[in-house]
Formats: sequence, C-alpha cells, structure tokens
Amino acid sequence: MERWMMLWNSTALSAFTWGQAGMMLVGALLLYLAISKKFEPLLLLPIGFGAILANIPLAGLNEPGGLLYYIYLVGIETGIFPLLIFMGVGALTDFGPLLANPRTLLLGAAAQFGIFATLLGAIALNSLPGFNFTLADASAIAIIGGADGPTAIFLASRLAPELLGAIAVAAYSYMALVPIIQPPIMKLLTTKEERAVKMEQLRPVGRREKILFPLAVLFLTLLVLPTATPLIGMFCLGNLMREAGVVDRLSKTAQNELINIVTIFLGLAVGAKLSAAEFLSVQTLGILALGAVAFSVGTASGVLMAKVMARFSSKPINPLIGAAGVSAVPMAARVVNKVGLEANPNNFLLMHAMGPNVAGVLGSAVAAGLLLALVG
Amino acid sequence: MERWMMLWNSTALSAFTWGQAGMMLVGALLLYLAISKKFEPLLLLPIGFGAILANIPLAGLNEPGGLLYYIYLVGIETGIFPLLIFMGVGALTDFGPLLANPRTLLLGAAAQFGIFATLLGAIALNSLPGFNFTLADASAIAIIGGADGPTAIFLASRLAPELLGAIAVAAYSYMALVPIIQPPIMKLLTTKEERAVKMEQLRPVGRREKILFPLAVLFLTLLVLPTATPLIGMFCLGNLMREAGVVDRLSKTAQNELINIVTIFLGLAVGAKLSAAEFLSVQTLGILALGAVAFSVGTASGVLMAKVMARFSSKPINPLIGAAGVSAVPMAARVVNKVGLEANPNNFLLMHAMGPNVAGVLGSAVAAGLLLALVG
Amino acid sequence: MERWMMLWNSTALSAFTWGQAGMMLVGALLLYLAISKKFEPLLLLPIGFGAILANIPLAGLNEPGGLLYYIYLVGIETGIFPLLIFMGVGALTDFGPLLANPRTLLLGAAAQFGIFATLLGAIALNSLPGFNFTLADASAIAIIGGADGPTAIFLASRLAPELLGAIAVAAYSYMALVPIIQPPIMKLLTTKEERAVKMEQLRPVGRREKILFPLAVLFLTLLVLPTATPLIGMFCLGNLMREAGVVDRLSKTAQNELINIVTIFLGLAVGAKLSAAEFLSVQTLGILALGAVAFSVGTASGVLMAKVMARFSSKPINPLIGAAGVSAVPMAARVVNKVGLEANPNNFLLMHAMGPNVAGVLGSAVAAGLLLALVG
Amino acid sequence: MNELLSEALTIMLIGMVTVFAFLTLLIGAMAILRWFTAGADQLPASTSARTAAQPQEQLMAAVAAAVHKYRRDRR
Amino acid sequence: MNELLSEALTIMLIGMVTVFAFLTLLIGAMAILRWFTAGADQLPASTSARTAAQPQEQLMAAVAAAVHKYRRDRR
Amino acid sequence: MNELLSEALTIMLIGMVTVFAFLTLLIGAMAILRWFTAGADQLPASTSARTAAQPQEQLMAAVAAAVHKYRRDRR
Ligand code: NA
Ligand code: NA
Ligand code: NA
Repeated sequence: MERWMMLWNSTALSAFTWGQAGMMLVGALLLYLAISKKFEPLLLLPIGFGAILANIPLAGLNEPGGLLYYIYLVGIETGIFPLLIFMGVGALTDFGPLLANPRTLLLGAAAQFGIFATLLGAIALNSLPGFNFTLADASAIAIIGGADGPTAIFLASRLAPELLGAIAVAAYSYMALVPIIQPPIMKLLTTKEERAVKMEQLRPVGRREKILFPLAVLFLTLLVLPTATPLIGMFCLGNLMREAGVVDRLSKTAQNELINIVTIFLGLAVGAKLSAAEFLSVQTLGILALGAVAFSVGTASGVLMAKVMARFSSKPINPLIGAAGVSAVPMAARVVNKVGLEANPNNFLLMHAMGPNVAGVLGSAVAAGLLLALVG
Repeated sequence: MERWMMLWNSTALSAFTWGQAGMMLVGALLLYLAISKKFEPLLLLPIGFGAILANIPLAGLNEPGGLLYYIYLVGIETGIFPLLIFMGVGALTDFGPLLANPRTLLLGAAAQFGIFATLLGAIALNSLPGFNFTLADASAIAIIGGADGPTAIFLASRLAPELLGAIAVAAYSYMALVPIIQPPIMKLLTTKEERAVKMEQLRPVGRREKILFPLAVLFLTLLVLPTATPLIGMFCLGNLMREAGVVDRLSKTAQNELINIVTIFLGLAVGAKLSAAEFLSVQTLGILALGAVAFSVGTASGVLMAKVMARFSSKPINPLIGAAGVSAVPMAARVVNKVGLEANPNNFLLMHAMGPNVAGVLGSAVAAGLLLALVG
Repeated sequence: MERWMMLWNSTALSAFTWGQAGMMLVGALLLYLAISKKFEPLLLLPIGFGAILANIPLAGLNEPGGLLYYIYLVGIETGIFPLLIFMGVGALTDFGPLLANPRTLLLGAAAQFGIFATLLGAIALNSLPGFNFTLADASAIAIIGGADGPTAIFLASRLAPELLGAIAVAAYSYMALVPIIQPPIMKLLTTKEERAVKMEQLRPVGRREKILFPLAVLFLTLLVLPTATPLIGMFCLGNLMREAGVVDRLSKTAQNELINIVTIFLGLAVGAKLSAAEFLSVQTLGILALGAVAFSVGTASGVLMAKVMARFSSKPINPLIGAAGVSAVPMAARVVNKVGLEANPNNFLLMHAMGPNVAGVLGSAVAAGLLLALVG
Repeated sequence: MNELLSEALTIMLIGMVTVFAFLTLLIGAMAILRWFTAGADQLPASTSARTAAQPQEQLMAAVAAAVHKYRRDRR
Repeated sequence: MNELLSEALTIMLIGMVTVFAFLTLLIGAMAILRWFTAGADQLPASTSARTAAQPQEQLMAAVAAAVHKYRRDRR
Repeated sequence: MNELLSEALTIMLIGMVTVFAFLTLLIGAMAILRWFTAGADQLPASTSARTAAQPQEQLMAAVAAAVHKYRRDRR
C-alpha cells in the first residue's frame, strides 16, 4: 500500500503547478512555430523541447544532478556554447560581398541604432508598474536588436541570466519574423523609384584579401574594444579557418558537426531557462514588445542611412539594402532581394545586401562588447 | 643504480595482482567476442579495451587525474552519456510500424515481465550464501531484462554504480546472444501452424502522425511517471528531430557523429567499472544467471501475450512477434523474421516485429522510471 | 563623462604591455608560417590564433571565466586532448609496412637517441647564464626529439606546464621543417651508392596480424612500462578500432570529426600558454636550439643504425630509411622517398620508410613513459 | 528477507500494472492521434529516408547527364 | 529613474559613436588591405567553394573517363 | 649541476636500453604473432582501406551500369 502511495506521489499529477503547465504550453507553441511555421527550427525546436523538459515536476532535469542543469552550467554559464556557435558562423560566412563594397559597413553600423534605442526604451518602460529593469537588464534586452542569436545569448548570460530565456526566444522569434516585420517599414521609407534602383556588379575579391580581413577585424577589435574579442575573436577564427585554405578539415568540422552538436545543447540549455517564475511575468511581455521595437528601429535606421549614402554616392545605391544591416543572416538579405524584385523584376539585390548583412553581425558584436565594457 | 630501481618499481611486473590479471583476461574475452564473434562490437570493443586499461597497475588511468576516471565522472556519474545515446537511438528509430499497428504496444508491455520476474529472482537469490542484493541492486540487475543498453547503464548508474560494469556487460552480451536464446523458447511455446501465420500488410503512416507521436509519448510520461522523463524525453527529442523534417542536420549529427563519440567514451567508462574487487565475485555469476532468466522470461511472456491477443483478434496475429517485445532492437525483430521464415518461406514478419520491438524500448524505459520512483 | 572614461579605460590602448604586443607578433608569425608556408597548419593556425587571443589585455580570455582558460583546464591539464588526438592518429595509422619488416622497429628505437641526447644537452645548457632547467624541464624539452606533437604536449603538460607553449611550438615547427633539416644530414652520412640501394618488395600482411598487433603492443607496454599506457593505450585503441573491421563507424569518427574538434581546441589551448612572461625569455631560445639538436641527432642516429643493420643483413637495406625513425609521420617518410629518388630515379622507398616512421611513434611514446617514470 | 521478497512482489505487481496502464493509455493516444491527423494529407513520411537516397540520385542524375551529353556530342 | 534614463542616453550616444568609429576604421583598414594585396594575383578566392565543388568535379571526371574508355573500346 | 649531468647521463643510458629492449621484445612478439596467424587466411587486410575505396567503387559501378544501359538502349 505504501508503495502505491509512493507511486502516486511520484506522478506529476500530484505535483503540477499552473506555472509549469503554462511553460509547457509555451514550449509546445515554440515547437509548433519551429515545425509547422519553420521559425528558426534549428534553435526553436531544441529550445521548445528544453522548455517542456525543464518544467516537468519531480523529474529534476533542471536541478543539480539533472541533464539540463549540467548543460547550462558547462555551456552557457561559461559562455562557451555561443562562442563555439559564433566560430561556426564565422566559418560559414563569406565576406566577399562586403570586401567588394566596404562602404556598406556603415549600413551595418546604422542598423545598430535599434539596439541603443531599445536600451533607452527598456529604461523608459520602468515608469510603468511591474517593470524594474536595471541597466544590465536593459542592455541584455536591447541586444535583441542585434538580430543575432549567439551574440544575444552570450551577452544575456553575462548581464542578465534570469532574462536569458525570454531574450533568446524573442531574438530567434523575431529573426524568423523578419519577412513580416521588415517589408512594410522598408516600403514606408522608400519610393518605388528608389526600390527599383539597380546597383553595379560587385568586383571579384582576391584570396589574400579574404584571408587578411578577419585578422584586420580582430586587430581593430583588440585595440579598440577588447571586451568584444571573445565574440569577434571566435568569429574571426572560424572565418580564417574557412579562407586560409590549409585547414579545410577543421573548417568543415566547425561548420557542420561541431556547430550541430553545440546547437542541440545550446537550445536545450536555453529552454531550461524558460521557467514559470522568470518567463510568465509582465517583464516577458515588455521584452517581446521591446524586441519588436528593436527590429523595427534597426530596419528603419538602416534604410535611412542607405538613403543618405545614396545621396552622396557617385554610384547608385538602392536604399533597401540598408534593411539588411540588422543582420539576421541570411534572411534579411533575402527579404531585401524580394522587395527589390517586386519593384523591378530584373533587380537582383541579394549579393549587394549580403555586405550590410554580415556587417551587421560585426556591428552587433561590437555593440555587445561595448555594453559589456560599460555596464558589465 | 637508484634510477634503475625506480624503473623496476615502475614496471607492472612488480605490482601486478591476480585480480588485475584476471580482469585483463575478462577484457580480452570481451574483445574476442566483439571482434571474432561480432557480439555488439560497438560497445563491447571499447568496454573490453577499457577493462584492460583500467586494470593496469601503476598507470592510474582509473584514478583521480586519469583519463578513464574523468570520462566516468563526466559522462556516467552525471547520466549524460546514456541519455545522449538514447537521443541518438531515438533519431534512428522509425515508429511507423508501431503506429500502423498500435496494439503491438501490449507485446512490448508483456515482455517487461522479464524485468520484474528478475527483480524477484534477485531477491530470492539472497537466500544463497554470498548474495546480499538490496532492492536497489536487484532493480538495477532486473533492468537487464529490458534488453536495452543505455537504459540499463542509466539505471545502474543511479541505483547500483558498483554493479554497473557487470550489468552493462551482461546486458550487451545477452543482446548479442538473442539469436541463440530466443528461438528455442519461441518454438517451445508455439505450434508450427501458429508460426506460419501470415499477417496483413501494414497501412502507411502519415508524416503528422509521426511528428506528434514522440510528443504524445512525452506528454503521457510526464503526467504519469516523471522519473522516466530523462530517458524517454531524450529519446523523444531524437525522434522528433528525425521526423520534424526541419532540423535534418541536427538529426543526422545525433545519429552519427554525436552517438559515435559518446559510444567510444561510454564504452571506455563502463570498462573502467570492471575492477577485480567488484567483478570477480560470486555476485557477477548471479547477475549473469539472472540476466539469462530475464531474457528468457521476457521472451516467453511476449510470445504468450501474443497468443492471447491472437485469440481475441479479428485479424491474424503471428505469436512469434511477441518475442520482439523485449527490444534488443533490431536483433530480436530479425530473429522473429528468421524463425517465421523457417515455418513458412513466404512469411516476412520483420516489419510486423518492429512494432513490438520499439514498443519494448518504451516499455523498459517506463519500467526504469518506475524502479527509480519506487526504490531510487 | 564618467562613461567615456570607462570606455577609454576599457580599450586595450591604455593597457597594452610590450610583452603582450610581442606575443601577438609571435602569434602572427605562426599564422604566417601556417598559412603561407603550410607549416603544420592544422595545429599552428589555432596555436597562433590562440596566442593572439590569450594576450589581449582586458579581454580575460585566458583568465578564470575565459574561454581559453576553460579549454586548457579541461583538455590539457587533464591530458585528455593529446590522448584523444593520439587515439585518432592510431586510427589513421597503418602498421602494415612495419609488420612486413619488423626489424625496422630498431630504426625507430635508434632515432630516439635524439631525445636522450637533448636531455643531456638541456642540462649542459645550465652552465650558461639564464638557464636553469630542472630534470623535469629538460625531459619535457627533450621529447621534442620525438617529433610527435601529442606526445610532446602530453609529457610537457605533466612535467613542465610553464614550458608547454614553447615546446609545442618548437615541436610542430621542426616537424614542418623536416624537409629542410633532414636531407643534408642524410647525405652527409651516406654515399650515393648507399642511397641508391633498392629494397625488396614488402610481403602482404594478414588481417589477423593487424588486429593482434595493437593488442601485443599494449600488452608489452603494460608489462614493462605502465606509465606509457595512457599514450600507447589510446593509440592502440584507435588502431584496433581501425583494423577490427567491426566498428568502422567509431573508427571513422575518431579519424575525422573527433580529431578535428579536439585539434581546434588543443591548438587554442596551446596558444593560450604562449604568454610573454613564459615565452619571451632566453629559455625559449634554448628550447628552439635544443629542438634543432634533437631532430638532427635523431636523424643521424637513425641513419647510422640503418647502416649498421645493412652490414649485418642478408637482404639489402637502404640506410636512408633510418631517418624516418624520428616519426614526424608522414613527412619524414616522404623526405626519405625524395632523397632516395634523387640518387636513383627508380627507387621508391616510401613504403619501406613507413615502417621506421610508425616505429618512431611507438619509440617516442615509450621514451615519454620512461621519462614520466623516472622524473615524473 | 521475507519482507524484501514481499516488497519485490509488490513492485512486480505495481510495475506490470503501470507498464500495461501506460502503454494502454498510449494506444488510446495513438487512436486520438490517428483520428486527429486523418484529414491531413498522408505524406510518404520519413524525410530521413528521402534524404538518404539523395546522393545516389544525384549520382545517377550526373551520370545520366554525362551520358546524354556524350550521346549528343557523337551525333 | 531619471538618472538611469540619462545614463541610457549617454550609453546610446557612446554606443553609436563607437560602432560608427569602429566600422569606419574598418573601412580604412579594408582600403589598406586592398592596396596591400593589389599586387597579388587575384585568385578566384573562396577555397571552400572550390572544395565543395570537388566531389562534383571528381564525379564528372570519373564519368568522363568511363565514357572515354567506352568510346575507345567500341572502336 | 655536475650531479644533474650525471643523472641525465644515467637517464640517457636507461632510456636507450629500455627503448631498444622494448622494441626488441616487440620484434619477438611480432614473430610470434606471424607464426600464430600463419594458418589463417591471409586476407587482403585493412578494412578501412577497403571502405575508403567504396565510394569510388560505387561510383565506377554506377558509371558502368549507366554506360551498359546506354549501350543496350542504342541497339
Ligand atoms: Na546585428
Ligand atoms: Na525493452
Ligand atoms: Na618519435
């Protein structure tokens, strides 16, 4: 009889809380978005599954001794997982289009205004009841505007670990929503003629230039902003392995098996941070709202910067490519291409948008380093 | 002269014990079985090699600071390695045949009687001198009847780490011996006519059904038996990645590189638990005997359950497929197919046996969760 | 204003030391050698990059909490990374040529004289001002003569961690320089007629012989020199997985993804040991000089041993193959082949040189185990 | 000893009941699942099988293309 | 609260200045880089692209060889 | 210093003796091994070599099949 009681007490039915049930629904929603809507499935599927696993009562997966607890401890608290992902992303990135048109770096810079405007917005939100973001919290939230998953997770793990779950979910969700969020803003800020502008073909870029570029980026970063070197350093290592041409087996492993393994673990660990106490609060709503602001402001400032540049440039510049400066590689560049084709069926902007797109990755990593230096 | 003495004292010849020599022979035997007899070589080769390495005097591979010590600490004491293997197995498992014929789940349930009968047997063995199994020990031994390596290692690491080596060796050895253990029992309990029964072709299963199935399994598990969620959760994550169709690169990594890397380490760590003090005892003989009982009882109860179901079913059921309920995927299903072909050369039971086969995996994971809840 | 000051204080410009700048130049030099000169790029590229990252002021990558710190702690301080690399190298090694001509093992033995002569040289160097090597330091330096990266890193991590960076850099650099260092020595010690000697074709080697060989090596090692079993054990495990033919998926993972992942991390962690305080000293110059001595003496003693063997052998032996005894697989064997072709355009020594080449790997692992036993 | 045996018996009983209950519930869940997805297109499922076939298909396509080109060139 | 806001404003200002300064410096660095590598042969770059193409090329080469052998044999 | 040197000399002596002894023992072991496996079929060994060759072989087989089919079709 006693053992039957033990059994009953060990079923979840006797121990469930509403919060846990709610978080499981959130996990299920993320799985739905990942599988049916194809919203960044590589991350949102493990995150959603991790959220379910972490909220099972009595299973202890997220408590000392549990799998998710260990994964979080080893990979996120140390910052290792986002850095390894960033190395893999570096190995997957081709800087050719950026090198062919260096000025597009400024578009990647302008789009980071989304980050800093959101920082201001998060602090302003404190005037509402229920919100009490510190500068560190606000900075971690603002980085959603960087539209770059590993950067957001890395910064949040340093500045506001208790918000990490909500921030990562918001970042990946909005990255998936880029095709919905960006086009209206892009159309609002440009005329049809501007959107139809064709750009000149990009020059081919030499192998040496490509090898030296990641080293130049690293060198500038370590001089100017050492706090950004973990992120930018690993990114540049990945890119150097890619371009050096002498360590292809390492580069391929970084692009494939290593990034895949780390992605599974990173997703589960982020999911493990989706606990009811931290996620089911008005703060999360604030974070989601601020994330939308961040993406929108970033898109707008990128487009406006491109319009300014177009005015002063001798060569034609299509202002749409400014929208790709938020990063969200390669989705944002594809959106630019699509909107450009709508205005002019012969206007292929994809390669032109890849420049600001990868510039945005560097820009938001710089912004993250800066926030670490100032409020870390 | 002094250094020559140091050298002599540092040779193993001066330090060997009979126990260590004996365990090296055990390791060599496992290597022989793995390589020459092809007994579950993926596990038994690293286990055998690990057993040799762990028992080298003065090498310290299994002491603090040694390689095997670290691997065990990180991967087995935490339970991480068996869970990652289980995720990979989930990604390798096709639930189609089970979904096409859900009733075969009951065969996977019946075969778990092997586990619980063995639990009883282990306690009964205490009446002999030299045996003194606790309920936790007996439960860890009983899970050998689950015919599922990662489940056995996971449960043993929680309930009886000092028996882990013997339990893992027994589990994998008997899984390799399935083609020898099962056929006589199957033939004893069935007539030739029963074995010749042909079954109807399986219906095709839709993609959505396959995606939702692992989630349904997880949902039931977390409601009814949360202690089984580490095992079943990781299994379902692997299967969901496989079927979702949107994260193929993660699924492939889980099925290949990740499971391979973990298998090497898991094998070495299990081998490291094969120390003379723990393995060269009458208890190990008891464990080997109980393991044989577990497989036999499981096979018999699966077949008998299938005979009962055949009586009450409108569609024909070949009772042989009940034997596949012990899991030992995919060996047991192949044995069913072979015995069926002997009785009727046109009778292909393989796909029909895959249903109970994968059901057995779920069944023994449930049993493991239950044992964790009751005696953990 | 205060925040602008924070920003300035957080730029590296305010914090750089000459030593750090110097080490970055060393890192850049290693990258140049790796990429432009193709000097062992798989290791020297990550090592060079790691050296740069580790010396960035204020970034903290090499301090507690930093990425490089963790990687070093987990992988090198424990000895795990070099052992895993060695397992992969074992899985990549074909012992066929050695088994076909066992006497070439003696060439692999003779070439280890480079190690022990260097040990003596390192101690002798103490008579110069600025040098103060202990026996442990001298042993770690001497192993450079083993011409085997993982062995050198493993031994240095045990005996002289503060010299590990310089030792690893010297070892890999000289391995890359083998085509420049060896030929003059080889030509000095042989006549043109000797270099033109053709050797008999190798007998084919059976599969069983190849399977049993790694086990025989392990058995001898554990009897005679247990301190060598971590290195030789993992090497033999890799080779057994390769030859067993029943665990190809494990063998392939060990040869590819696993060794690639570990190589990236190992390189970064070695680079992290390149700190100004430890590297920019007269000791490093001593280590570089001793490394050159080690390679030269090893080459010479291998060639001389081969000449002795040629005199007493009934079958013809080309003394050049002795030079391959230093290991540096497969570079040294290729150099032998090239020098042999110069003397006789029909003389293909590659396969004959592979025997001493892999024998050299065993020889230096034995030497490392011996040094661990005597001065560890 | 006797007490342990009776405990083991209890666990056996609880265990078999639970395993059967769990898997029976799962049969029910599968019935619901089938009913729930009945409307959906019954795709041939198993993406992984499809992807596994890919290299082979690519190979055959490449061979076909080469042979086609060769045939055309000979004319 | 008001203080926090002004801090946030300062960070925004510093942040945008730094980001623009950094990326402008990088534009300069890229100009130097281009000038520095101008002499070098402008190889088609992107080794990875080349390596990715390799299997395909090997395949086509093998096919070509097979077809060539076949053509020769038929004579 | 002098003492260290003599220690180093001792280690050199012990070292070379041990290395030679070890590898000489191994030569003996290899002789035993060869004698022991002499009866066994001398298989072409090296499974890994075989497996490495596989894709190439598969490729050639596929090409051969395609060419064969083409030849048959042309008749
Ligand atoms: Na960005
Ligand atoms: Na089972
Ligand atoms: Na060597």
